[in-house]
Amino acid sequence: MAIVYSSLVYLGYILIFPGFLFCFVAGMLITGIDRKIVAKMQKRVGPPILQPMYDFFKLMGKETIIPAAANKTVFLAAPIVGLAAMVVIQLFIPVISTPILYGTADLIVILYLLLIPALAEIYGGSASGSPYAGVGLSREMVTIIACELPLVLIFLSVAKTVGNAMGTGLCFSLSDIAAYQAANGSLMLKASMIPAAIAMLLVIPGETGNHPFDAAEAETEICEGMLAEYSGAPLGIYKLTHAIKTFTLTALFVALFLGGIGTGIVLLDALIEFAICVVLTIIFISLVHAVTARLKIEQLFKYYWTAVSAIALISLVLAWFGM
Amino acid sequence: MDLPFVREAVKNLFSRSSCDMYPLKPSEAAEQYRGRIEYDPTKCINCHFCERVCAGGAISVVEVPVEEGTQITRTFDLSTCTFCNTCADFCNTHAIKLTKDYHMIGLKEGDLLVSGTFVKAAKKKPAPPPAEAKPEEKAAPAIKPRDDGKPVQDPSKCVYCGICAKKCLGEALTVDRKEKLWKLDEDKCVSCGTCEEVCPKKAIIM
Amino acid sequence: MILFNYIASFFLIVLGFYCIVTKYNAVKTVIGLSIADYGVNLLIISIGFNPGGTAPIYTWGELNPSSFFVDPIPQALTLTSIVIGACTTAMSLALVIKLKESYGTLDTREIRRLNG
Amino acid sequence: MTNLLSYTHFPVYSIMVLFLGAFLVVIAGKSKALRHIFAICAVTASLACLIALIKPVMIDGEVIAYWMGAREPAGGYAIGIALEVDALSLFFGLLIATAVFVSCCYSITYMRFDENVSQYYTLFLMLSGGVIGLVLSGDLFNMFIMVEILTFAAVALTAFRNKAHGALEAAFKYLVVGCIGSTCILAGTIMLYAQARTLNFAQLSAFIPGNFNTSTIIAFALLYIGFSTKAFIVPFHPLAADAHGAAPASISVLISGVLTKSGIYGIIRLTYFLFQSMALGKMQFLLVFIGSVSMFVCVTMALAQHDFKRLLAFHSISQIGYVLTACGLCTALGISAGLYHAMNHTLFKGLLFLAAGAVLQQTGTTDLNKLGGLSKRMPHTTVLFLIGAFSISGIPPFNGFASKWMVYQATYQKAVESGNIGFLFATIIALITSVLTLASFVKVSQSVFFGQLPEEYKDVKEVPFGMRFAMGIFAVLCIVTGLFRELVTHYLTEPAARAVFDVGKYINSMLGDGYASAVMGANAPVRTEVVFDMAGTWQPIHWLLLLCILLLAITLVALLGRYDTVSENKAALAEGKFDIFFGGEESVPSQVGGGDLFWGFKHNWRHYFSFMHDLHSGIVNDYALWAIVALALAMLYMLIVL
Amino acid sequence: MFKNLITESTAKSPWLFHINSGSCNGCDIELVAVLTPRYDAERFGFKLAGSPRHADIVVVSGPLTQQSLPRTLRAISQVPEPRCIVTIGSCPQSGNVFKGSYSVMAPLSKYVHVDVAVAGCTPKPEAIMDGLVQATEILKEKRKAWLEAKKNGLKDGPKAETEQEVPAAEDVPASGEEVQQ
Repeated sequence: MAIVYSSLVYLGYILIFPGFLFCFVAGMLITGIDRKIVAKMQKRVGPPILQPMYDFFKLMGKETIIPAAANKTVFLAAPIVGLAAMVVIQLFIPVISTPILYGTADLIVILYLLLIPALAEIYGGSASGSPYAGVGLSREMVTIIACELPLVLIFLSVAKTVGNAMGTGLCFSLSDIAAYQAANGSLMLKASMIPAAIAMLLVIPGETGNHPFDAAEAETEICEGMLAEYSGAPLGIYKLTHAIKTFTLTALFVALFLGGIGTGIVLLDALIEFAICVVLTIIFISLVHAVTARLKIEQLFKYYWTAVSAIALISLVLAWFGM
Repeated sequence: MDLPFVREAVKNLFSRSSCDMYPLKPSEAAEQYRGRIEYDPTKCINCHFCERVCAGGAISVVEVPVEEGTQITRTFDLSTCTFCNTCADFCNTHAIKLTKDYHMIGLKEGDLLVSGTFVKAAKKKPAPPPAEAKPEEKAAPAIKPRDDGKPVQDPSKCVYCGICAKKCLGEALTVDRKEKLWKLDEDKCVSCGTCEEVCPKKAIIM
Repeated sequence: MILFNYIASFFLIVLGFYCIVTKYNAVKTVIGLSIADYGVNLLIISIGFNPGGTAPIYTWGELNPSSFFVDPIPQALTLTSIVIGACTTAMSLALVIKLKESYGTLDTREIRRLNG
Repeated sequence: MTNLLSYTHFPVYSIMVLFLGAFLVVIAGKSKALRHIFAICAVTASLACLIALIKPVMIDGEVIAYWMGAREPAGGYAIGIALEVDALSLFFGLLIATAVFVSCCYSITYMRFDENVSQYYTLFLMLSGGVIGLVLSGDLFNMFIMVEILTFAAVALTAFRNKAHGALEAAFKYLVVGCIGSTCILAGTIMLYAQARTLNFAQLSAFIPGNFNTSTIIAFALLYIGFSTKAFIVPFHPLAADAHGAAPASISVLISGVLTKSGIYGIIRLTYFLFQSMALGKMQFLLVFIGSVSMFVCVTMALAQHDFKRLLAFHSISQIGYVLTACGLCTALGISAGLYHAMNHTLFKGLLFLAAGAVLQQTGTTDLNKLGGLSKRMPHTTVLFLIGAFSISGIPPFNGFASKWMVYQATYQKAVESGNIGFLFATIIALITSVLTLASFVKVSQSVFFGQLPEEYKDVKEVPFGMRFAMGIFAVLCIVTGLFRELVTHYLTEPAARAVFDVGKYINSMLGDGYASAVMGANAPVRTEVVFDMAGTWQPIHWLLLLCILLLAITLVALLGRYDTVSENKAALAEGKFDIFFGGEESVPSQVGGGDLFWGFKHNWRHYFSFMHDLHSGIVNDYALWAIVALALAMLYMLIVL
Repeated sequence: MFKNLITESTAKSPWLFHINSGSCNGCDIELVAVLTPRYDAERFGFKLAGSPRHADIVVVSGPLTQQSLPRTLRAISQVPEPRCIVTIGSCPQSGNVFKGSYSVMAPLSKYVHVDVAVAGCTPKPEAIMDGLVQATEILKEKRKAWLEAKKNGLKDGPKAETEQEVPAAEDVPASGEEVQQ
């Protein structure tokens, strides 16, 4: 009996709470708020908050055209794998300070899991065989490389700081980080962590491919880049993955740097976390979206590998010398 | 990466949007906006000028002989019209007017056609104009306008400058300054009234 | 006397490497290789030398504690090393012939289709 | 010696079977079937012998010492030539035997178009016999002989298709620098013999740590350079790139999967056993530095390549960089991670080279700019290639990730323990290299398998089943070793790591108990316990379970939109409904691939790329110069350090 | 359960794909003006899509010159099924002042069934917005018609109007070869 119960709870975790349903709603709301705020900043009225939901369900009803030159199986399977991996990442991230799936993955696994949704889009685009997709995926790959260095430095510095405090000198597992923060205050307050937090906030728009860094999906230049040949349900799933990614990355930031403010009750924590994520998106994604122009791909790369990496490196060096 | 518009963006965030909510609050077009064509068939004298001047060829006329004259239906095809207002300028009887209504959405075939029909009374063959009205007949006390609306010249005022001939679109007038000759060709004349208007000496009466 | 052997073998090895590096003709590279190989062979032989020892050939009867031989193992190693040197030279000369056939030249500066 | 079937004889059987097979293949002469049977039987027999050895050596931890010709050591002095099989050499032996077995199955169908294939099989079996001999031998000069065998066989096999583009040139360069390496090994062996008057590994490792003097240190430098030529580490990596570019695919599997491992094995034996000097910080720094440099240089070179197999060659050297960095850490976790990555490397690199061979055979070219869209004509090869590509770039469920994850842990833990920031840079370089590997394999999959199919490859057919079966074996192994990380580490890599840290047992089992403590006295190698706790947690099985459940859920969501509204009614084809959107134009075939990908990255690093391009000039003399300069530097470094 | 939700949201998130077949850019500026803060079509979910595969409403402007006609038709055919075609300005409906020129193949309705025609030589942004809102209604009708047809058996729903009523467009010049005058 216990097995059945625990597997039901396990299934509940996956499909309902921090899993698919919660991500769907949270992701859609955050993207809706993001679009509304960007519109407001341009003195426009902007779409209703539930606009991403309408977009998603409209796309569900549309016809899915598969180009003759496309490789059908990869073309249709890629979005599903991308979305599944995205939700899996969301499961591994502790809700502020209570880890949901204990002991399955750690920081490095998260770093590599973040690649899968981007890879799903890349292989979807390349399977469609369109030259726009080719250019799009080349830019997407360069964006991934660009965002990798700062993320690596941030994760290493977080691991080192928590490791120092925990005595083992190194701690990658997310649940220990969450436990540490629950015990003695969120990491954001430590001196060595502030540059890492700033770097992480600068990386989020790049990682999710939002406006100033969306050379990969530039609808004006290369007709939506990798998604040029997608229509109907697969396109809807890609848009959903993009929405959930915004939520997941901000949730990751909250889990890594603001762990201390958890109250212990999981549902309440989830609301607090969602609120913080909305605030972070407004400041670091919408404001940046409304204010900047799209960067060329090599400017994006140079920006990430020099400016943001330098900030992250400061925190790594500080963490290294035991601050 | 300097972010020049941050202050402005944040200010906008908390100020009212500059959108004037079109479908909820109707918005009027500007004063002399050239929108949907309004055609008043009663005023129309079927002078065909509007067709000739229309750049886009948007105006088409169907003339059906009916017992008391010809039934003329003139249709303005808004989907070809460039709304340049030339036809309204040329229409002397001001039958065509471009209104301020900009709402011109065509869903079915006929939505964008504005048409009007009127019956033009058949022309009774008037007695031939007194042919003897020679140029040298001077002392006619008051030149009375002819009944069929064609122009009549008042030799006393006329200086034979030839402007009326130049302006006449139908080339119905021939004027010779030396022999002081002013001749009207009845069937070419459509009695549009341009010569009367343009004559500097007001020597033409209709 | 032994010291001279070591200096000679060192000198041979360095000469071989010098020839490989500086000469741009494929055949000369092969010659350089074999010179370096001969240097090492000389080194192996001169290591096994015990002053005053005789050649390590004996019949079962003569073997008595007082007989004093030169160390036999390096000699065996030298044999194999010479055989290997010969094979290397044979193989590389075969390759050089084929290279001349297909590239038309022996100048190693021309033989560089695979680069970058 | 009475019972010929007891497992103590298996090491010799596994080597001799292969050489016997090489001989029989020549006798088989004309008949193809006989030749294939001999080859397959020899390879399977050798693999079987090694698998049979797992029980005694790996699980029970016994070290088999096998004296050729039953010449037991007399009076503590080794006379005969010995084969020594401990967990480390068996680990490498198993690895090599599997790679050889799969490559042999592959080459049966792969070489069906070539003529004089019997010479191919002789060389093939000689090469595999040589490598297994090298790994199992306990005698230094015996190792040198085996190194010579496999160098000759590899050079001959590289030039096997001498009309291929650059095959002869690659073989010549490989031979020249290979012989420089062999000469160094020979000189090193002899200088050790001059000091210790013995060639036996155990006796040497008992003798040398006691008395370091200039000649043993120079011998160490010579042997180190000799083995790194065989492992194609940084100063010698253009050899591998040229050799793979021209060699047939089944031979590239051997060169990249097997020869590099033999080089790594040599270096591990040299540094951990013969000279036991890895405890010194400076020595660890040398190996980790060389490893990181080769990691980064080769991955950036791979990004700039236009040829499929040359790109794979550069990747195999960058993965060897990973292995060397991990093994150079001298921590239990490091060695275990390094060996695990070496095994994974053989598996996924073999798979990728076989896929490249399949593409080469069907389309006749491996130029990334000309190929495209092959996934529609060769679906199985594409799936197998993708498994290989995902595992090399370290995508979670596959085996590349499991070992890279351990490598990062090892390097970062070492950095924390030793407080030396150098190892931290190794971790950062390792992580960045992993992303660049992913980038170059996205480039390959876009320019070869996806994108648009050019005209001339319209009627390309799928590869015959034999080749796909071989690739399938590698693919299955890639997935299995990725998923069951604990099993692999428990049964394979940890015993090997224990063997590396237990030199005393290695010596005693060869020359009788108590020998090591008797001879070395003070600095007898103490047996360090192999226990390491992971700083992070990673259970692939849970992860996979999660992914599958979510895949089901999301397919339900997708069906909500009824994917069946997929309208593929080809009738509307005339209108261009199913053509690619070209801004309205007729869809002209235009493949985006090969050179014009990742402009952003290459533009920012253009000075670096042009410098590296000129550095690899392709002239034999330059490569030889690098080899000799590396030798001189190594000698200088060793003299200062040791 | 989702069926009417999908039908509702079809009208609520129409994505536009703009094709300029030789227009004087007057209508193009007006179309973009619709998206500016003053008129803000995004309130109704309008968004310019980059590729025809993403579009619901195809907005055509310009008199369909001879070079751009085949390309426009191909782009329109690449739009997935419940789609609407809206023409802006009088050029696509009749060729405006350029009628009769050798290179103008004007009324788009000769080749494709036009759902909404917004008249005006540069129609006012409000007019365009009305037209587009009208188009979203038609989208919903098309989706409903498509569901009915699907319910009573037609495999792929009703043959889209575009194929039914279009007279055999025999004088569509195959792309590339010149139109004999």
